[in-house]
Amino acid sequence: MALLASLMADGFQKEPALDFAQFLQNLLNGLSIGSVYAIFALGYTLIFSILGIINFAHGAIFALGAYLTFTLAVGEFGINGILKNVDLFPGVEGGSPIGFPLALLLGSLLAGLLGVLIERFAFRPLRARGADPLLALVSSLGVALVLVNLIQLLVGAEIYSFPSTIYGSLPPAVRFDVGDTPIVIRTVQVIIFVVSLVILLLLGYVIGRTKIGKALRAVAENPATASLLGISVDRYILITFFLSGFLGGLAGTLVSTSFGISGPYFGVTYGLKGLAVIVLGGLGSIPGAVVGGLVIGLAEAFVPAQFSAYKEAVAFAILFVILLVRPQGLLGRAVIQKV
Amino acid sequence: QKVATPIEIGVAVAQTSNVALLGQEQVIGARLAEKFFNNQGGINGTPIKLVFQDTGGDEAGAINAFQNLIRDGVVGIVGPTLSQHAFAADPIAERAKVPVLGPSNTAKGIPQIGDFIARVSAPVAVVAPNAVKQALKLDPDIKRVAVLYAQNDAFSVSETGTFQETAKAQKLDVVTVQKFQTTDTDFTTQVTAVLGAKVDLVIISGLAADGGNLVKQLRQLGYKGLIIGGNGLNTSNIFSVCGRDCDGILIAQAYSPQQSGAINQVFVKEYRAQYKKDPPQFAAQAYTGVQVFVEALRKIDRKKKLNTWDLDDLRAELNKAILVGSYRTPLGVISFDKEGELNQKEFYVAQIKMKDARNGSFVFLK
Amino acid sequence: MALLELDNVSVNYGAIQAIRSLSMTVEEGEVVTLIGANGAGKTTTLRAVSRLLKVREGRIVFRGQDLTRLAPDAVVRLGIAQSPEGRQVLARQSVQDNLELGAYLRGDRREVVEDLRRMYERFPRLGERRHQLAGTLSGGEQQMLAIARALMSRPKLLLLDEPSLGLAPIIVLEIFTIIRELADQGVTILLVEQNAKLAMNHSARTYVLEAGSITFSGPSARLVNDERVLHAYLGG
Amino acid sequence: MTSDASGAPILQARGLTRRFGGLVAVNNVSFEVRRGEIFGLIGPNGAGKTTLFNLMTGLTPPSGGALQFEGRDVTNAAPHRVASLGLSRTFQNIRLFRTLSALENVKIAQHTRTSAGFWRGIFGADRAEERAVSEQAWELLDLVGLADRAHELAANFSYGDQRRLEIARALASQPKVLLLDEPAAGMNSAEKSVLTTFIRTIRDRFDLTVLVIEHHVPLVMNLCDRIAVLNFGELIAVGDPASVSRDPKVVEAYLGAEA
Amino acid sequence: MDFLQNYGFLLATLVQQALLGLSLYFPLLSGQLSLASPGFYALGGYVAAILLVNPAFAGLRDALGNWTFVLTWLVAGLICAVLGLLVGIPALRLRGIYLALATVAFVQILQYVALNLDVTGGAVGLFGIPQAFGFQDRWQYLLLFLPLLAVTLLFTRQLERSRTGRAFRAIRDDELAADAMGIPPTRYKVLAFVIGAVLAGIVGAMSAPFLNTWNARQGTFDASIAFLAYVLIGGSRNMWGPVLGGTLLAALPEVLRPLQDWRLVINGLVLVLASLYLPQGLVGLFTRRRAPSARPAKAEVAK
Ligand SMILES: Nc1ncnc2c1ncn2[C@@H]1O[C@H](COP(=O)(O)OP(=O)(O)OP(=O)(O)O)[C@@H](O)[C@H]1O
Ligand SMILES: Nc1ncnc2c1ncn2[C@@H]1O[C@H](COP(=O)(O)OP(=O)(O)OP(=O)(O)O)[C@@H](O)[C@H]1O
Ligand SMILES: [Mg+2]
Ligand SMILES: [Mg+2]
Repeated sequence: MALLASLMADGFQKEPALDFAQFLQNLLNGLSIGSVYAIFALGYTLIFSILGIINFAHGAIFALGAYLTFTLAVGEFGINGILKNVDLFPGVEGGSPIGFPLALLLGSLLAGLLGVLIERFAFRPLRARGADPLLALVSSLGVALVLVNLIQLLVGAEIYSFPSTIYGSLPPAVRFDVGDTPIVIRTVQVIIFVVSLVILLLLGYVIGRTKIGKALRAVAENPATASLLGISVDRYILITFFLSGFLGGLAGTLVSTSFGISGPYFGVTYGLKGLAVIVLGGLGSIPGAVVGGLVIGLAEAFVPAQFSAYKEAVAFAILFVILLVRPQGLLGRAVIQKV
Repeated sequence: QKVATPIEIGVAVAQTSNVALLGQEQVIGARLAEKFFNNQGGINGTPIKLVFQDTGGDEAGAINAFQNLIRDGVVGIVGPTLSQHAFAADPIAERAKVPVLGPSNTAKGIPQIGDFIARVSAPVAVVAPNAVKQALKLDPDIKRVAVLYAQNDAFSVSETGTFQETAKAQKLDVVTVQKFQTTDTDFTTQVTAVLGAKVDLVIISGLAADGGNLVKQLRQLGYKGLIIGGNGLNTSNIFSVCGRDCDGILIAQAYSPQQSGAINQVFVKEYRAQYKKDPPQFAAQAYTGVQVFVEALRKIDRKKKLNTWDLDDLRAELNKAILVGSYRTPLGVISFDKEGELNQKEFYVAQIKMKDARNGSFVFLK
Repeated sequence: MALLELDNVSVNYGAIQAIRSLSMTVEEGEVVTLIGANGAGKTTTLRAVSRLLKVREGRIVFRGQDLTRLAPDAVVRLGIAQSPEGRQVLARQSVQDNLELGAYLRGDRREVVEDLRRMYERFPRLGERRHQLAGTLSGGEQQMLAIARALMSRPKLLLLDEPSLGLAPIIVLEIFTIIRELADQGVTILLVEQNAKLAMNHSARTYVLEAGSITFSGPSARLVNDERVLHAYLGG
Repeated sequence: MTSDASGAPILQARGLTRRFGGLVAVNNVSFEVRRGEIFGLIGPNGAGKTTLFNLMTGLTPPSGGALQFEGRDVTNAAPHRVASLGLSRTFQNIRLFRTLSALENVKIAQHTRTSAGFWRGIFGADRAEERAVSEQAWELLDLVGLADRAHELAANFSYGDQRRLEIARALASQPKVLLLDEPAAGMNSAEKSVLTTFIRTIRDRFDLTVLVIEHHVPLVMNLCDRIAVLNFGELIAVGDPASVSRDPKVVEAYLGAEA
Repeated sequence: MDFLQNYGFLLATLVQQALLGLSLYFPLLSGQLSLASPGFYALGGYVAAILLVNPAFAGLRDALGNWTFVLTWLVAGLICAVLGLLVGIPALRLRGIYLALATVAFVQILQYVALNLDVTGGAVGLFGIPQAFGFQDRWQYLLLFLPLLAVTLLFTRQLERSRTGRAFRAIRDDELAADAMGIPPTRYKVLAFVIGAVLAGIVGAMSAPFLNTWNARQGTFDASIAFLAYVLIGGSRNMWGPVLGGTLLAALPEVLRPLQDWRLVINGLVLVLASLYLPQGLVGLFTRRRAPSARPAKAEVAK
């Protein structure tokens, strides 16, 4: 990275300090945007890697995690949903008796549990029947529709935001100077970046280095054969859904501490971008999800201002081009077929 | 077909989909109007009844909602929420000769869809310039301006056009124009560009969630100058998005809770009593839509009792009556021109003042 | 009591009955051969024991425990391994990963490593290719892998579905050597084999399956000389 | 038994080579197959037999060397092109159209021998051709003894029956050269001897040249006119069954104790 | 007549959605999970809308009268065919979800282009689109959509019966084996893709006047997924599947209107239940397994 940066700086000899600062700022922006995409995509890719299907409900779980944590941490609802007059913690001053970290943990666990329920009721019956895997896609779409509209029914379409106090006394932004130019990045972004890296490393370790990972890969490739080796397919799938839900909930909450929960469709809007991310990175590849997220984030950050109208298209243009050059995605493994 | 009692007025707005944030405020506004006018005795003794149909988020949903209302025999329709939906659904009402009042359709060309189409939402071009002038009043040294807008939102796109023209007319230098999507959450790229351009005024056209996030990120990353928010930010929903960082945003308003008319004060009081915040513009405009129907119907009823009318005749008559009248509404005194375009006298510029991280108010500026 | 007992087992594919009221037993430590023409239901029988197929009627009892309600992985846990028809190697995993997954249920890490070494000794080809993806192996190499993988679990009962399929003659002999050795160690083996003569020479008893039912059964030494069996399966 | 064209090479391989990373699966292999003969290909597991078939049918591009079919260069031709020229094969790991019926499997393979284009099909101007396709499909199923199960899905057939269906499918494209990759795998001795007769019959009836990969030595010796032996990707012997089975290199590499 | 007045739009929408479901069905016939249909639908709509409202074409419109509408269908179909070829040839090297996502990317790119061009009216879109053949009521669009559906179904039936249809099925089942059997996969996959593109484009061209307006929100990712649901819930192995699926799923939210706030929740539940309990899709409920065609008599004699 540093080398690349210095190369770029050399390229702009006239005003090296300024342009290097600009570059650095864009780089940081890209990483921060990308880590949000990545953290969303992780849970997506987990389920894809084992079942080979896209869980469209992931966006809803992502949002629901945020709502759950919010409920536990703040305990207050808006003006339009069924729950508008319900006081969750009657008599407790300042909303909730539990602090943000505990709420985050509980909220994420609940989201994980929701993942398990979804597996049990919307996916397993299809698997048991050996149905067209695409049907699972429709089923998860149905689940997403149910969840999103239930949220809207319960708490309305309003925007909720975590109070800025949840991260204690951390300043809103980190800043330092390069030459005379200040470089700034929001603290929340740094937190998200770090968390997604930690999760990546953990997952990478579990899946790449342990027996669990090996078993998961076996289940992913061929459930019948895996079961013939004594691997409990259902249990592993359940664990995967729990993990995916947990990560989704956690990610949703973290992201919403940065951007607020902008309504029940909050998570769904990430859905498509998240899909692009995991396909770009290589389906089923955990590091791929992170690399894909960062690549798209960086690409968006480096779109010149006069083309900002096409910023959104950039992600998909990259996706399209990369797929044509490297059909298995950046870190995906080509499907080998021997005849 | 005879006119049924109570008199049914249709409301077709987006109660679901990601437009619901706006739609649900319109439902609230319309409901408050229904209650208020029925307490006043409705149409000279005959109560009104609002019939709600969800347009959802797409054009087909809007057409379906309109068709359902027309079939159910409403005398007129308040709706839909978005201009794009209006372009799809209004022609249906026009052909069925059912009067429509657009509560929030601000794009160019809406009243021109037909004789039966009018709106209570002022077109963008007349609202926006006030804010720029106000900003210059607050800080005459402003020279360099950054303009940002949500390119996928029809309203924001036309609003930003007005903003940019006004800025140029005021001899300001628009140094950067940045686009985003209403679904975006991360604006660090745009903010960096703005900071790099060293501007002393930022003008944002977007909706509450994206606009609020943009403001928050501008402030957190160190922008210190004035911010003008377009009409999409004109809602207390924004408070929970940018929190304390909302403080100081200038907003051009087509509606202000501080409008002094008696009916507005009643409306604001009612709304506050129920929802513990000031009513947003979307609620006020929906309220106004219902009010205009009610008052026009009252006029007709005085000449000839409503329940003696044939429905089709009444709809035609109602359309005529709407266009000739003048109304004291929460938006102030309004009337319509021949095409159905709104004549609104009062526009406002407010500045956001935050009490704490979640509550604030729009303070009316002279 | 028999180690494995199939008691009036019927298995269906949809409406088609593939095996009907099939009864057979395998005693502890015994090698039993199952032969029959293509489509007779041999594979179906083995898949039913491993619970990859639903048993429609009857019971399959292993060491006194009814298997018919268990999940496939639970069956493996009881000590039944299968080298399936069509090899079913995990194509996207390396040879070594396939073998290690064969020992998935074993906790004795050190022994597993030792067994791995032994497998590579038996099948030098696999040793050379330990890091190659299993899907790119040649047909015969995959067959060796499938058998070795089944052995890695150190089963009490080993189900082999046509182990010699696609193997060169030398390797076929190696396989039967292994079968004999395992039998000597007390492992019970149920063997489905088209190479009937060879299989019967290595087994105590033989069942002959025809259109889903057992038509002959008895000591292999006797059946191998039986006119009717000779004619139908041993190519005269 | 062999026709008058016997002796003329129909297929010529010159220095065919295929590498997979560091592994040379097929190494500089040259041989000729004569029109009308039954040509056996044997060798230990992993010797490169299947890979050689893949090179000949265009499924794997060669790393080097050249291949000629009826004097035409087909070294880098796509599989469908090779097929339409008249080379047809079965697969070691059976590749039937599993979710389609046996009948459809056989009909599909007549693609290269029929001509109805898109529009002719849409306007129903392909009736006569369709009738012929269907008739031939039934005949071929008869030939392999699966006609009474024509409407069953291919996936539902047992292993041995799937092999038969694959042969019928390969025949349906009316090939000049038929490549069979372990056709007898999964068949018992009785079935194997039926198969031997069957291969001879179709060779005569359809004027075929046949290449067979097979591990069952008696079958190969009995069936083939000539045999090539591969070991570690290299061709170590070519010749008639008797001479090959006496070749010490072959005995050492392949036949082992059984010989 | 009243019925048509009241429910005409809905009915026409159902047929329209059935057609869009079919447009996805074609690539699926050759095993390609393409979600590009909404893109071609949007493109077709824009082509028609531009031809019908842009002042540059005023002279053409005057000269052609009602034939302008026919022209819009042809032009839309043609442009979609060309674009389908251009996108299809490189994209169809991809498989499964990768292909699906590449086509989604294509749809998204089209959408952002539409959002930024002047001829497409930017975010507001194009409006005031004249009514086809002077139609007054929405139900009259049934007069366009129904015949198109009939023709498409007839076309599909013939296609599936033919040699081309067989080649599609072979590729769907096993591309490599099909290739080895002499079927050039790329050519047939592109053909299937283009047929879908053309159909979607024509439906788009008919829909622009039908919806009165056209904007960049037509043909989004949501639409891609909706169309896919039509096919899968309806039944992906039978041309009646997308028709039934499209019709019923498009009708569902409207039928559920009386449930008010709960309607979309229930709608979602129905989707889940349908995928769980209709293994063959909706068509599975209606079609008994047809007795397979018996062996032709002649062959029997020959034996
Ligand atoms: N998935 C399936 N669906 C329907 N029928 C099936 C299925 N699998 C097998 N069959 C049928 O069940 C019967 C028994 O098949 P099975 O595979 O057990 O035979 P087999 O004895 O193993 O034959 P082979 O020697 O050819 O492997 C056959 O008639 C076969 O067609
Ligand atoms: N795609 C590939 N990648 C790496 N190695 C490969 C690949 N395909 C084949 N090989 C290797 O090339 C060698 C030759 O394989 P091939 O399938 O041709 O053998 P074969 O002679 O047909 O053996 P068998 O009799 O066991 O079928 C094998 O050792 C195999 O592992
Ligand atoms: Mg078998
Ligand atoms: Mg081979």
